Amino acid sequence: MSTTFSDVAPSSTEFLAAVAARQLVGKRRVFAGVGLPTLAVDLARRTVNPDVELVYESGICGAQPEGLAEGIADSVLVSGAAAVLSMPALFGYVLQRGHVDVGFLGAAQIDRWGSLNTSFIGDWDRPTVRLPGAGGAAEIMPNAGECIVVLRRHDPGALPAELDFCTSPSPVRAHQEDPRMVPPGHGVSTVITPMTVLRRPEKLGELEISEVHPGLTVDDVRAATGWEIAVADDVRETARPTVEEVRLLREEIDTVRLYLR
Amino acid sequence: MSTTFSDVAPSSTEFLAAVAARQLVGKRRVFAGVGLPTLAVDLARRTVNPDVELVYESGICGAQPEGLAEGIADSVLVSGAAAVLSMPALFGYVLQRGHVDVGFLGAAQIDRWGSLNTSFIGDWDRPTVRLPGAGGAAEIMPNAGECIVVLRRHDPGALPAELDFCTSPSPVRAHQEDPRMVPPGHGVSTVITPMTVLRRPEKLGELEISEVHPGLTVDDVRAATGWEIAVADDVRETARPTVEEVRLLREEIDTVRLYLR
Amino acid sequence: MAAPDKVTDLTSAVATHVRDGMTVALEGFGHLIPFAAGHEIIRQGRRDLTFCRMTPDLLADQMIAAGCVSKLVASFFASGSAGSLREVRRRVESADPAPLEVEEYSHYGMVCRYQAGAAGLPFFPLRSYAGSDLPKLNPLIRKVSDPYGGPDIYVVPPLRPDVTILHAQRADRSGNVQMWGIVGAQQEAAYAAETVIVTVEEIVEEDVVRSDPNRTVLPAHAVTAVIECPGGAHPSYTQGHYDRDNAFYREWTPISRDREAVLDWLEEWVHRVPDRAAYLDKLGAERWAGLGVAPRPSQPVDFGRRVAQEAS
Amino acid sequence: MAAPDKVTDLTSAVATHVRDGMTVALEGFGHLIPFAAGHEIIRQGRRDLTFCRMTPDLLADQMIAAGCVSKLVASFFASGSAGSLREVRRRVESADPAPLEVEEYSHYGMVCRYQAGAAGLPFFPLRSYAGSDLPKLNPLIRKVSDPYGGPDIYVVPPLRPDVTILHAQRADRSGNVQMWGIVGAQQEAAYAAETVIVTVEEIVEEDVVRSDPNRTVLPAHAVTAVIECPGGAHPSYTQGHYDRDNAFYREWTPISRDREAVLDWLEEWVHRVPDRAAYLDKLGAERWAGLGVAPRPSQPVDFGRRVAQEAS
Repeated sequence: MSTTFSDVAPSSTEFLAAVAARQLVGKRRVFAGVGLPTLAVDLARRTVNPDVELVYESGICGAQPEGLAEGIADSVLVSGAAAVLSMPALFGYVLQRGHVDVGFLGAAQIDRWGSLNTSFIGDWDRPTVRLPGAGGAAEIMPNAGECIVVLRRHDPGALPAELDFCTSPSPVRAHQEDPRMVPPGHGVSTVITPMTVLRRPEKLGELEISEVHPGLTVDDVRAATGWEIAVADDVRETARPTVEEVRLLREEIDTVRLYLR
Repeated sequence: MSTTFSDVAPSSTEFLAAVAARQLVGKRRVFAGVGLPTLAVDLARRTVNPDVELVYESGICGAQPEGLAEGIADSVLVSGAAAVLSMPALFGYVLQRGHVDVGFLGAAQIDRWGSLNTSFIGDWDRPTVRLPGAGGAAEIMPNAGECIVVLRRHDPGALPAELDFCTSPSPVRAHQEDPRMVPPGHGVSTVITPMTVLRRPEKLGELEISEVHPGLTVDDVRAATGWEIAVADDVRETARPTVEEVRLLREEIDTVRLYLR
Repeated sequence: MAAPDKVTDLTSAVATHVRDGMTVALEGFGHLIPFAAGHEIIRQGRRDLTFCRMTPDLLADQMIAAGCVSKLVASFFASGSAGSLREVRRRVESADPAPLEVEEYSHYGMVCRYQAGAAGLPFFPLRSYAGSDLPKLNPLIRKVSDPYGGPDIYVVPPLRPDVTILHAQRADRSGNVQMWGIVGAQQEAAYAAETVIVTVEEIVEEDVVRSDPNRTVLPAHAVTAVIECPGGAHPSYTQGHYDRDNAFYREWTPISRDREAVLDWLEEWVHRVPDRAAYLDKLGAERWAGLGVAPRPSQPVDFGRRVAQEAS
Repeated sequence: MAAPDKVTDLTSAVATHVRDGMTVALEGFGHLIPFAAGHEIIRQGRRDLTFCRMTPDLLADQMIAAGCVSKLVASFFASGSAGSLREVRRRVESADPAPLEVEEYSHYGMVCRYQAGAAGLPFFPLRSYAGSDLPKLNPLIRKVSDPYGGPDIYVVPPLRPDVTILHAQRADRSGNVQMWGIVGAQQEAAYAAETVIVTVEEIVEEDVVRSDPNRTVLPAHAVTAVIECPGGAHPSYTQGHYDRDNAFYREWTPISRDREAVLDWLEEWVHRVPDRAAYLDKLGAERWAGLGVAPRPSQPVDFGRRVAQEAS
């Protein structure tokens, strides 16, 4: 069939999910939270990677949900799963032992090294915003093979020169604390925002602009980023989702529009 | 009914098991190996302590065996048990957390402080006898509320002035290594041999002769012990097993004479 | 062998074992959240609790709003579809109506704290936190050196609640507790505690439990009190019994935004309700029926029974 | 989603994954001891293995006598009713016919080594060994200081076998392994290893496994190869399938006393027997029938199936 592209907005969940799904080519095991990552993994299974396996921090491995999961602890993920492990086993034996290839993370702030803030905006003692905190992200970042971050905003507040707080550190920050404590994982490899796809090729390197979404320029992205962001040698335009990808998301994956608004 | 006493020899399994069973008055949870301790606990349940619970290092709690168990991992202990835990949970959460009141241990050698050798007779590098080693005894000794040791021999070889090797240390030895590392458990409280019942009232004290089996004297016990053993103020003659206790052991508990030879 | 009967009612269990100023853990990772027990604590007006819960969600918002909690020990301060916890945020962001002390870890950090507590260890190591600001925020997250020559590693201290409260599918009268579906870190949270209270959907005969000893997550020796409390996890769920009340979670978001609305809700759904049975009545048969699940039984496994063998 | 098929035969699995000089763990605490796999290692003449097993018993005696093992990592050197292991003793006590290196721990020490290996930790702490001679005997048992001001605590290093081999009741073709009865430290021993081989009584359909996900001890991602090998644990047992062959254990004691008798036994029961099926034939239907157990099924539990809910 000839591929026809959809015109959904680059800021739409459909667009972000489709771009995220394409990052999963060749990956075996993904550690994902609820929401967009779930859509991306489900879409990847139906398109680029039928064998990709999802592991949830609730302990569920090899889920075969009969319905769309609302949350990582949804009973539909348990019924018919291949395994439900205790959290000591999931975090210790599966994640920390290195069985997870890709971790999907969100964040309120990300810096040039791919360190994440999910804890506080403003002062730690009396924050202007108390964010949800570390959750499992502080474990996923060092122990997953690589992490993909999806941001709903792209502005200097979300991509600042300095984080208000570092919840889940890049290997760069681990290296600064102690070169011998650099974790096994690469840290953030890819950041998907409403404007661009950033990549971090070097484990101890910086993020760089790799793809720019249709209708935007490298300068637009630069202007919206809180630091002098690097630019890859060969910046491409981000491939739009196909009509089929959008159809799958809307008509087969999230039929009740739980995450697609 | 009027209690009549049996004339089984003090060296017999029946005698030792009956004496051991009486030590379990008021104890809740016993960590026991196979053989004589199993007989003792089973007898205690039918006489002095119907509620005593047995925990096996194989992970079994609340066993209700339909037959006599041959080994701590016997399938009859599993079928109908209240719980089967993993060994990390059994050793970590049950034993090390302090849920075991009494541990039953055997040994090739015991010293005046109640330290045990189950590893080597002779030189460590080229032993004259390679014994079974630590097993779970090195965990039971520090973590059980107290330990009861049953010895099949009583001579200066089994009760020497110096152990050839200390596998499972008394709190006294832990205290010698570091006073702050003294474990929560009392260590050995009672030693039952073919000649005597020794007790160790003080956590950091020595064993002393508390009961002497019928037909023997304190001097007999002293002569058979490898150090100048202390004597309690009020040494009693060990009460013989009752005819009923012996009947229970032979006709209800070990009907196939697995441990009673 | 007659094991002691540990069955009691929730009012007595909370009155007997949960006292002001205690450290209390209510666990359940999105599943088997002990809401009924939490509401009983609110009803009995406990104060100054150090509340331990990996994922403080609606239950934390409610207990904090009710004034039971002076300190929170946790690793994620939000509630999936219900969004952020406004009561928690009001207190942390603007001490409104009062400040709330927070001791913060990551999920695995909390799991490791429970593991250390359960195993009687002075600390538990984990490969997180290198380069993170969390150890600066929480000085209880420390480092030890590796005696085998590797790099330093972070450790967390044991968490030893005075009381841990859990919900499960079933238990026998002596307190052998069985749960399935997501079991989280409940075994560790229970063994870490001095006292363990478990509400269950049903008290079953001993042979039900003993037909499947591997299903027992907490043996009787680890359990202090057992309460039959059907629906005790609502609005969260109990695998195989009833589903999560997702609508309820969504309804909480607007309530949580307004402290008065939260207090009104507590008055209506907790203080004016004597127990969980009354709460379910008030919820209504129709709504409850809407949370029902169709049967999906596990296939039995065989534990076998000894056939007399020659002891040759 | 089509998971890869990991079913193979024991000969290929051992030939592919077990090589001379490797560190190999065969675990199973009195239950589910992978005898068939051990015999296949003997048949293929592996040498210089570091053999890890908490309780080296008949299987260790046999593999050591066969010359497969140069080093033993263990915590208890005897076999319940079979008494002491004479082959092990000959080598340790008089280097007859060759010395055997032994690295010795306590049971929990071995469990903690597997836990550290499984969790990718540099060490694991335990409250044993204070005052013991074991740390003098084994310098890998070390101490760390408590950063919270408590006393020092002993630690053991991770055990990371090249290959861990287990036996279980059942698995599906993709390698989700389920076991019940005594599970020992098998989950840890498997996650600690690079490669995991599991022999099972039966390969079952995926939906059998998925009807009870809490029963899965090893998810497919932790398993390299699965082999259907009925009777693979004899003379030890498989809960619900067949009982321990106690007579066989007793018969071993006199054999073990005489090295020639051991070698003759290996020739007859291992080298001249192509596989486990042939071994069971040789054992005879009558003896095998004598190990049978009567059914004692677990009572099923309900995992529930979602009934469509309004996503209001």
